Amino acid sequence: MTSLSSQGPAVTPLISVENLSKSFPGVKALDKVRFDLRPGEVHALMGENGAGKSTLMKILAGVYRKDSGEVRLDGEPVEIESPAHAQSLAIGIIHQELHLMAHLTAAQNIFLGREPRKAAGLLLDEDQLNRDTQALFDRLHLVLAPTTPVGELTVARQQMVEIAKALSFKTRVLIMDEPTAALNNAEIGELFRIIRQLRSEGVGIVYISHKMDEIQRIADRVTVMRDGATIDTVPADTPMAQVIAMMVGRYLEHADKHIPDTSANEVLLEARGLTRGRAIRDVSFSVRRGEIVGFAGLMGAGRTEVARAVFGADPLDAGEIFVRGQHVRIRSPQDAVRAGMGYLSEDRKHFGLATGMDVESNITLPSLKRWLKWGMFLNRAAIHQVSQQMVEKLRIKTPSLTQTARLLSGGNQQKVVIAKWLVQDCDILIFDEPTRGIDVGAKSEIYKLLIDLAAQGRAIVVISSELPEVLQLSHRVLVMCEGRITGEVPGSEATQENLMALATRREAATAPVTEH
Amino acid sequence: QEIYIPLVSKGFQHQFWQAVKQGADQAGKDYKVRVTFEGPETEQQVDKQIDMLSAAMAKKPSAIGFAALDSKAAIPLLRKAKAANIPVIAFDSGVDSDIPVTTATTNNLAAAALAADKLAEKIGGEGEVAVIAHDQTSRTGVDRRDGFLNQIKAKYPKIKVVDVQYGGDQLKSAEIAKTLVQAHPKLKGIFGTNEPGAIGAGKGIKEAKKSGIVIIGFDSGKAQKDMINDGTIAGSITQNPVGIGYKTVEAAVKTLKGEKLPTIIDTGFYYYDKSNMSDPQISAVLYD
Amino acid sequence: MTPPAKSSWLSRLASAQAKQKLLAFASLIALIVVFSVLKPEAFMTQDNFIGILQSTTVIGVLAIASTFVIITSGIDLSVGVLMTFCAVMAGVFIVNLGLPLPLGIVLALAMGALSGCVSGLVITKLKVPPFIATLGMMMLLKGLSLLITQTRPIYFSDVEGFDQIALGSLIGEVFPSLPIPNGVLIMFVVAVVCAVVLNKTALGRYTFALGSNEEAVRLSGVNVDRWKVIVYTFAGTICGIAGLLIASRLNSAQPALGQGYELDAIAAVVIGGTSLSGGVGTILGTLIGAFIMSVLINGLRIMSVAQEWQMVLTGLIIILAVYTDNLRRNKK
Amino acid sequence: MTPPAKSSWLSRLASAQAKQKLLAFASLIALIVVFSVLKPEAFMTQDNFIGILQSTTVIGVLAIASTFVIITSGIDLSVGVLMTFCAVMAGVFIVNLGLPLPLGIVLALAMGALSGCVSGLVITKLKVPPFIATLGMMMLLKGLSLLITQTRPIYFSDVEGFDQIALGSLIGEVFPSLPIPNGVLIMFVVAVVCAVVLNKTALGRYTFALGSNEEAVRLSGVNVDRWKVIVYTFAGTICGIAGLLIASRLNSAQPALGQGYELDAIAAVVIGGTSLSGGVGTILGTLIGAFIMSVLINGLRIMSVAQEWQMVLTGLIIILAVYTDNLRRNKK
Ligand SMILES: Nc1ncnc2c1ncn2[C@@H]1O[C@H](COP(=O)(O)OP(=O)(O)OP(=O)(O)O)[C@@H](O)[C@H]1O
Ligand SMILES: Nc1ncnc2c1ncn2[C@@H]1O[C@H](COP(=O)(O)OP(=O)(O)OP(=O)(O)O)[C@@H](O)[C@H]1O
Ligand SMILES: O[C@@H]1[C@@H](O)[C@H](O)OC[C@H]1O
Ligand SMILES: [Mg+2]
Ligand SMILES: [Mg+2]
Repeated sequence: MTSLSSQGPAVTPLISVENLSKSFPGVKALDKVRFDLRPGEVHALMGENGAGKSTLMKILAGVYRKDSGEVRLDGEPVEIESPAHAQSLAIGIIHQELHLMAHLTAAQNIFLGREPRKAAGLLLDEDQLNRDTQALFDRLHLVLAPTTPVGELTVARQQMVEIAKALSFKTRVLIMDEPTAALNNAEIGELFRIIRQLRSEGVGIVYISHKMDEIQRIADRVTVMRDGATIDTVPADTPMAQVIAMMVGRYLEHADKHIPDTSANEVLLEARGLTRGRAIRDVSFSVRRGEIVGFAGLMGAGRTEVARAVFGADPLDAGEIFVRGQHVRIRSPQDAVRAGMGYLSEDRKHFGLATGMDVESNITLPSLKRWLKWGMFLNRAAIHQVSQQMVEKLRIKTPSLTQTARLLSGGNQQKVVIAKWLVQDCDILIFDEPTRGIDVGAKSEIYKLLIDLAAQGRAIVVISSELPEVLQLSHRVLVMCEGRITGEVPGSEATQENLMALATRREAATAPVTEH
Repeated sequence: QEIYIPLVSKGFQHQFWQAVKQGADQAGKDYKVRVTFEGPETEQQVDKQIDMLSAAMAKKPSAIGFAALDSKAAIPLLRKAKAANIPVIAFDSGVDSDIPVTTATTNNLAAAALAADKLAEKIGGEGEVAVIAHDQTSRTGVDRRDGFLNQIKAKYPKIKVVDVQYGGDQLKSAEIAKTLVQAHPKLKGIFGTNEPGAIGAGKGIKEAKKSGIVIIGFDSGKAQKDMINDGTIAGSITQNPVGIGYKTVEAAVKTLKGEKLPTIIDTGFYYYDKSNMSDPQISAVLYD
Repeated sequence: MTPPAKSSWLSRLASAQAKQKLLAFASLIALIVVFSVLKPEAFMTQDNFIGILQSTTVIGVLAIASTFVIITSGIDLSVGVLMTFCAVMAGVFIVNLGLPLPLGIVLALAMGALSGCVSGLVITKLKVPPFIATLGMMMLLKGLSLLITQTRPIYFSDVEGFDQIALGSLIGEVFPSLPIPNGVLIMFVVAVVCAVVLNKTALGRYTFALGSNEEAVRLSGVNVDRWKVIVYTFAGTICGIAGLLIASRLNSAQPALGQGYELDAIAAVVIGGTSLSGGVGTILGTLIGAFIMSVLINGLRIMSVAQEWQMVLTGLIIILAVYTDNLRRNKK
Repeated sequence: MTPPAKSSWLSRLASAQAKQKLLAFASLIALIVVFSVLKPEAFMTQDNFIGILQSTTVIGVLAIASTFVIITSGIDLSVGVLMTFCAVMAGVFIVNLGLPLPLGIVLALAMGALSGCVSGLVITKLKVPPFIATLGMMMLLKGLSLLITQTRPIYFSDVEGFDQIALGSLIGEVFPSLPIPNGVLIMFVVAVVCAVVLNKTALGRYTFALGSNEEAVRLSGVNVDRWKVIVYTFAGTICGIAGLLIASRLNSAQPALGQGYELDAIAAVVIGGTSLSGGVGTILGTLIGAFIMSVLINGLRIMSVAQEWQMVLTGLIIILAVYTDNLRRNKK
């Protein structure tokens, strides 16, 4: 393969790193990494979960300090000391995890630390702040009131606020760590339009994503990392299969989609007439044993709300839930788990992981009762054993079973959350964005896992904003728009086009369709 | 119309104050007047006491009984009372003002001096002693501490006060007593300036299994009387709290009737020990 | 996707937050009505109302100081003792050293600022959690107050006009029928100034931001430590004002007073709708909370309820007040 | 990347957590050494050591109770007063109602459990934050204790053997040269049992989980409310044990005592390395924290340091202890 890093044109990189190393307790996150970013390029950074991408970027953004090695800005060595320092060097970053102040408005979040003032600088000029923000949103084609508290926004819209915030700075280096993980296609298109514009203005952009198609659409060069080290830097038109091989150290096979006939199977989960305010409006659906039902829709369509309501995490105004044909009253997640359900939340940091606890405690949390002696004492050996099995089965990258979950990389955290429901061994599994932030290798493992789980006779609901994912997994696809189910498509007939059409079928356009 | 006399005291949780209340209630019954009794939770809360006084005045009382936590802080309110023709009877601790018609109180300086004399007598006029006082700032705490210290200084040059510590509750006083005997192996006596201080001293000495330490206490209460009976505490000074309460209400009633009263009603204090506890005169001023 | 809502003055008034405040106010009114009905002749008098206002001043001002700290999701257990320390220092400057009154006042407030600043530094630089940092400060300042005064009160009797700070009545001079003491006036002025600071200045903005997500603030390039120190310094200064108020009211600095007041202040703040987990709070709410507490206690005293029962009822009402506040919030 | 480390007994001993505990222990030893050097003849005696052990019992047991609550990221301000309430109830059952001693003890502990349970229910069902719920409970229980006793102590003088609970010495009977009081023994037994509960049982696991991420625990199908109530109930029961210890030691139930003890208990817990933000903590650490506090106070008293200075120093040491604890943690 051709290596670009040594032969590129003789422009001075905006930013370059040489022999950069960084260790955390028990983990060598970066090992003599090299990387460079030129003005006016989009440089994709790729690698498996835990490869060290975010760590590298956090060093450039002043969040972490490097252990050794050199960072150069315009060819001059720099020591980036703090986020404020990075900002002053015109380095901006969109972090992988959301870092927003929930109680503050979108405008207040975006301009924190740079508020326009009035009255000789004594008072804040809130009107000016909102005008500036509105202008920014207009530029980004983002329909959002600047005065909305961000705590009231969905994850996707919060992500948009983060992006808007990074773009509100005059930056020369812009780092985007999985900016599209929560976005839908339209928004991704909008983001790419902005990226291209910035690129033409000479901004250098580091782009991290696990979505292969995006890399091909937007990147100029690709640097691949594995296990904390740089593997190589290649042009973006390098065949993806080859890039993936560099990432995971082997070639991946693509599983063919096979849709089993489940029409005669027992209905495991059925929801009838679920309603809550305007978020969920008369939603009915059913899932059979062995079936994978995909939920597609645009951001805010109400899929997460349906999942949470079915699982008892939020109350319903109306509607009934049947499990194995039996009417069940589900008033809390506890009821749901007792009825044999498991729910993987789309927001692992807040709802999925006990971040301060270790890996094995997380994995055995829902099923803890099974690991007790005399109904009271923890059976350590059994807990170790089952956790170890899961770590191996899902290839969770962790120094030990007693590593604190917070210290794992994002993707590995997600695997831990999946593991806990696998251990619980439920019949009905609801996965909300199960591969959010997960690398290609792990993604295909998770797909295989879901298919296996279905084949073993479980009923599976997959909510995903990535249409290819929905298409690849679902035996049947339900599409939601504005809290209603707007259509149902058999897996064999589903295409990006017909799903998108249903996903945008707003109430005004047609009468509610319920064709299932 | 009913005669109403609220007593705003310095506290209500100690047995001492409960005894004052008992005396006041008794007088209320005898003179057919309505009496209420309240005080802040700790003897530091000067401002809360003033709020209580102010609420008491809002109830348009016929007279007020007042035991001041601070001798000056309440004066503006007392002026108001005077302007509204509400007579004020001070009790336990006086006010630096001529507004109160009279003050029913113990002379704490003198009482503590008596404690010093008794302690000196029991240890033979020489050696190391210590004080467990109830707190640093309350009038009675300060007077008793200083009354004791002054008397020792003035009359007993061979007695050395090695430490003054402040107890607060019984448990803390007991811990202090234990460390006192650790730190001062030659310690011969302890003066506990109020009920928790005295009982705590007794407890601490008992737990430390030290013999030969003379404790002089203050106030009364069942535990203290028991300790005097079993010899843990040599003897104590008691005031006449029931008398203080009674005299306060009585003075109020008399004032309302237009009678003249002396500026101080000295309710007295007494030294008591195993030998005289059952004397009628003494047992009348002791309480459980 | 919802269109950007234009927030008019009217819709803002009807907003959930405003409604909540109105309802908290309603609880206060309810309490007043109950006591007025039960004991009109004593409760409903002008004197008693002024007494209630007066008795709210110190806790009210302390609660305002605490509001800032609590919105950052911190806590300040030292406020009561810090108030005393400032009163003591006022005594040292004005009485012992004989400095002119205005200078003494400024210096006393500066001591409050300094102590707050020390708390802030301990929290940010030594990374000691606020609960412990301010618990330590509480003990330290209490000891210092007793040491400095040699455990004796300092009297301001000879300082011309000192007691007028809290007890005089500028309003009464203009409207003789409305003898509202200056202390009350000062509390309201402090409240207005603090409300402006909280809602219209950078300090206020960062106060909310810190309580909402400190890491996000840091990643925004804001100097988190500095602003936190400023918040505690500001709160310390406000405690200094409380110190002057209580010193003036008692015409003396009482060195042993103050401990325990922090709990009343925190209770007032939380009853007023400020969340202990940070990010949410208003000064108006805090004032209402402080009044709920003082009306309750005054009313129970006026009704001659036994003190033991007063404690039991206060405990219950604190829980209930916060509970109904939750109810409202969840209904929004 | 590193392979999953097999955690051997040895590597576990050398683990960061263990090191931290060893170091906290080192601070304790350092304190002891300092006082031993400064005042050997008084400090270094067996009597004084037993005195220190004895003086740690009540706060130690309360701190153990608080540890559970704090690990859930809650707080319990009522522990001191709850202790008193249980002592009072023991008096009611044993002295006033004349029930047999063992039954009286069980009932008193049950009252502790009940009160803890009420706090837990207020927190979970009424959604009142722990700080306020337990502040309310503190006032309520204080009032109740005074009401029930009519503000008079209840004496156990006539109850055969009651004072032996804390003051007798089973150990001393076997080894006459080691007259360690039963109260100390009880504290250590409570500590061992609680350490087992915290580390080896479902209750302990959920205690940590609640403090780590309550919402994630709820979405794991765990009945969060129930476990939280259980934690507060358990802590309440432990406070009941402290109540029996103090009642036995004073041979009486003192209804007005107890407030303020909660702060000492919380300080001990935090000095011992438990985090106020939840999810982290050990019983051994808490015990060490409690001993640091009591050795400090004992030492200062032995040295006849004026109490004002004791306050100042205690404040400083609390801050320093938590600071050095942070240092260690960050160095790991
Ligand atoms: N603060 C930390 N403490 C300890 N270990 C950490 C910390 N941050 C990251 N790590 C570890 O460093 C390694 C690199 O993590 P990093 O977040 O950089 O991965 P990544 O490439 O961004 O992965 P992902 O695609 O999953 O986001 C991982 O093994 C992770 O567990
Ligand atoms: N523009 C918006 N502003 C605020 N809240 C919104 C907005 N859009 C949607 N929501 C909220 O989100 C709810 C539905 O979001 P939900 O998370 O269930 O959608 P989803 O289909 O799962 O999409 P996502 O991909 O964002 O998870 C809506 O009912 C509404 O309460
Ligand atoms: O005067 C009172 C005293 O006699 C009692 O012992 O304790 C409280 C004191 O204020
Ligand atoms: Mg990452
Ligand atoms: Mg969703």
